[in-house]
Amino acid sequence: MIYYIAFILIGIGLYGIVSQKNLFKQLVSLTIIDTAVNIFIVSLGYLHGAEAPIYSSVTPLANFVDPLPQALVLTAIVISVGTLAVAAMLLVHIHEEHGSVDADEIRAAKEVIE
Amino acid sequence: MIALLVAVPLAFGFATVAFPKLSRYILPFVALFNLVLLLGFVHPGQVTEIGKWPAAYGIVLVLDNVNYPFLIFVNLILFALSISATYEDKLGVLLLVLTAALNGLLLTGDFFNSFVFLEIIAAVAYVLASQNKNSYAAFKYLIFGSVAGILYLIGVVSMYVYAGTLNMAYAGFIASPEYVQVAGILIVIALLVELKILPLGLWAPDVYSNGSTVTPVALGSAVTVAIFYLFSRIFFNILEPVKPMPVYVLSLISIVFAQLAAMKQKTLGRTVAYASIAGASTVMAALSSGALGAEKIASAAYLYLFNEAISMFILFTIYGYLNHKGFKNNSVAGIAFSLASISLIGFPLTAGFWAKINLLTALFEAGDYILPAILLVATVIEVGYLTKWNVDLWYVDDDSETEEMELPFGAQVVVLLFALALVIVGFMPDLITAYTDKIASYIFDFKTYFDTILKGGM
Amino acid sequence: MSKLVEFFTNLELIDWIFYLVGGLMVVFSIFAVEARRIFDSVLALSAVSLLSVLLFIVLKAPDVAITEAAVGSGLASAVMIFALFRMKAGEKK
Amino acid sequence: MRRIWAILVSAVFLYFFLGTYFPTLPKFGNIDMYRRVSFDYISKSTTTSYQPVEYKKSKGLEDGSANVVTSIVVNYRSFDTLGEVTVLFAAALGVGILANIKKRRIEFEEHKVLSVATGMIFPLILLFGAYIFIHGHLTPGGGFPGGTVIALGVLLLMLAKNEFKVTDVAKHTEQVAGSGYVLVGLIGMAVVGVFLANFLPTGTIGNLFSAGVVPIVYSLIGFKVGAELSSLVSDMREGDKA
Repeated sequence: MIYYIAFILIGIGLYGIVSQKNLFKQLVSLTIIDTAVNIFIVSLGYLHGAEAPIYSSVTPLANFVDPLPQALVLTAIVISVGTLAVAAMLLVHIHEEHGSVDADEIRAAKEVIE
Repeated sequence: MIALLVAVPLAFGFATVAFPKLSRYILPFVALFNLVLLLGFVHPGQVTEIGKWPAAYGIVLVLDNVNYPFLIFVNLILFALSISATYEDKLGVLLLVLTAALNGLLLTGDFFNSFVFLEIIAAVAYVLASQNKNSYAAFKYLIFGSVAGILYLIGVVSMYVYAGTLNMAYAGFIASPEYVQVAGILIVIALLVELKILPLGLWAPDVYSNGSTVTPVALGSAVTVAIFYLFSRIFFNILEPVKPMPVYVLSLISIVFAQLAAMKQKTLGRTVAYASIAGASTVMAALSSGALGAEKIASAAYLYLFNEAISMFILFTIYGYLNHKGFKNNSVAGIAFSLASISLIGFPLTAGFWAKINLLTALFEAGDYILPAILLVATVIEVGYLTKWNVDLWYVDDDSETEEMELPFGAQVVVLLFALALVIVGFMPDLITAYTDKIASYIFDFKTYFDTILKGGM
Repeated sequence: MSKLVEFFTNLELIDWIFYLVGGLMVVFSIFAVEARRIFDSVLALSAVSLLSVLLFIVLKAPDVAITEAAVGSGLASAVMIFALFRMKAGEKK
Repeated sequence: MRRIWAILVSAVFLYFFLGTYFPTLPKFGNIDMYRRVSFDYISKSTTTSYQPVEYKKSKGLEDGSANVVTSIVVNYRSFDTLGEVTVLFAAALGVGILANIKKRRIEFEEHKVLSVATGMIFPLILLFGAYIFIHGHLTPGGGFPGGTVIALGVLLLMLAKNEFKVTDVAKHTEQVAGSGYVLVGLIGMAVVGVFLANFLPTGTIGNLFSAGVVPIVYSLIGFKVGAELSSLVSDMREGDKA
């Protein structure tokens, strides 16, 4: 069930990356894919009737969902935000160099120069 | 002990962030330290279980006969790069991080850990690619690279779902082969993007031709070699030796297109960039040809990779410094350039000759005639454009009296030494083939790898 | 028809949450991709990220939820909006 | 034309995923924990034989953090986290390198209410961030969200007070915390013999002072991430500051 949501979101993101001419939109689509993949990975560790993997006064004994995918997703989220920051700064640079963040306009500007 | 290969560059990288000027001087010493550590203090067959957790649970770093030569080669390239290239101060810190990440990628025996190191390399590569007002190309690379990274991540996590562990050796042992094929598709697509096989590597020409002396060398030589290692490790050693026919066909198409495109380019940078794509595609095609006698083919492919990496190092460095200036005032650079092109073509008495001859004979013995045919056609095209560029650059009319461009002393020494190395290997191919044969014999040997990990160690 | 009724009556609470939140996420992400103004699409992206926090909580992953809330939905949006501001600052001059 | 390509690409992708990839996955919510290494992460028995763990009772385990995710992130797979910190480090550095373009900084209009309120709230936000990463081994959270909360507090300060600038202190914090992490690993190498090994007693599960090096490492990560992201946001705003 939740797999379908994740796959549909990934599909939308891919569609956005290919179809949009605006580079900023491509970045937004990329971030959607990142989120979707994170949901997908966490759902791979879900177990019906299990608790969040933390020993506490409420759950003193282990009956936990799989904690490893969650640890992996933690890493993946931070990596994706690092990439996002670099991408955002690159976009500012592109805007500075070409005066636009639209793929077609950039190409046209380049052809004029050449 | 082998964890130091990652820890030391990383520690210096973190420590120099507030004083980026220092990093420029530290980088050669760190690379040298790695080389000394590799040659003198560690030996193949060592395993480090990080944090003292046993192999299936924690992360293990493995040093065996396969990655030992790769490590030496990559660190050598980084050492040469630290001497030959000129760059901004802050890039020095990034190059330290890149050193750590490449060593980590080569050493790691864990799927997710390899993803993390791939992402570090990618993050560094995006910044390197944006040098010299090249942000649009860098952004394209970022989109391609991130999607590839996501596919790799899904593949890696599916390996965990199939096998219950992320350790490469255990996962390859436990997971059922039909499932592994599916995860393999995802991983191979991701690696093909990084290896710039053409339809997926459309980002590469723009990035490589930015005219910096760091970007194309670091990405085209060091990173490509490391990722070829990862490909061989995953698909030959750990998973069942899969015979990916689509990859083979894709690589063949990529060779032809890249060579044709290289012929048509108007600037030297783009020509060399396409030539580099063609080289990577040739190695990929050879590795994935999947015919009988795979060991011999693999050995020849690694020799080809060695020749390719060294030649591209020379060509890109000279292009970065001289742009389209002729060699009249830079005879050292000219000689190195010509030697590198000759070796790339595969002229007798250079390393490239042995690479091509070994590859052709191995393929003929295995009964594969498609790749040899395409390789010969590609060589003819290659001869055409490389001769043209050599003639152009030696006999260029130096009318434009702009500023004098010269290679710095360090870069001259490095390119000359590398060019000499190509010739020496041309006379004595055994120097390199001894290593590549060893790699090829161990890369198809899952049992030895598994035993190394089972034995454990500090 | 009866099958449809059966399907909906057999749904548990967790399924309801998935359908509801998942549907909203799909709608918002389509909006993020197709919106005219970039600012809108950044806002929609932030909404997608926040809804994913809800899913993470339902999936019993509080660590991921808190990280996604702080990093994915807070900082990422801030970074994107700053980049937008920088571009606009360039256009005026 | 682009749209047709886009639909084609996503259709191929969805076809592959739903047709080929989907059948290889276990049914949602019905995974087999006993076949996964996580089982031993939870019972903290990767090197010892199985024994059930009980909150506030079990002592001297191989890993003492009550939050199992934290125990994986900072102890069992600490090397990944070192890499993760490095990605963020490279990204922040990259933004710093790319920020050298001539464009005026983003100016914000100061508002009395916001500025006074921020003055009151900012210390609380810092405290909250610190709480999140110090209690990372007991409650949800840890170094990354904690550091991000601190960075968001700095962002709020930026919005409220136009002259506010992130000084070099951030860079030095980043430097010290980053090398501190590697240093903790190297101390482990000196004491136990393996990089990033735990060299402190693990204590009783559930106590604040437990889990060996985990709280130390997570605090270092918290400081590093906080400093890094603050300087990242500041670099994005300031532009050319040489």
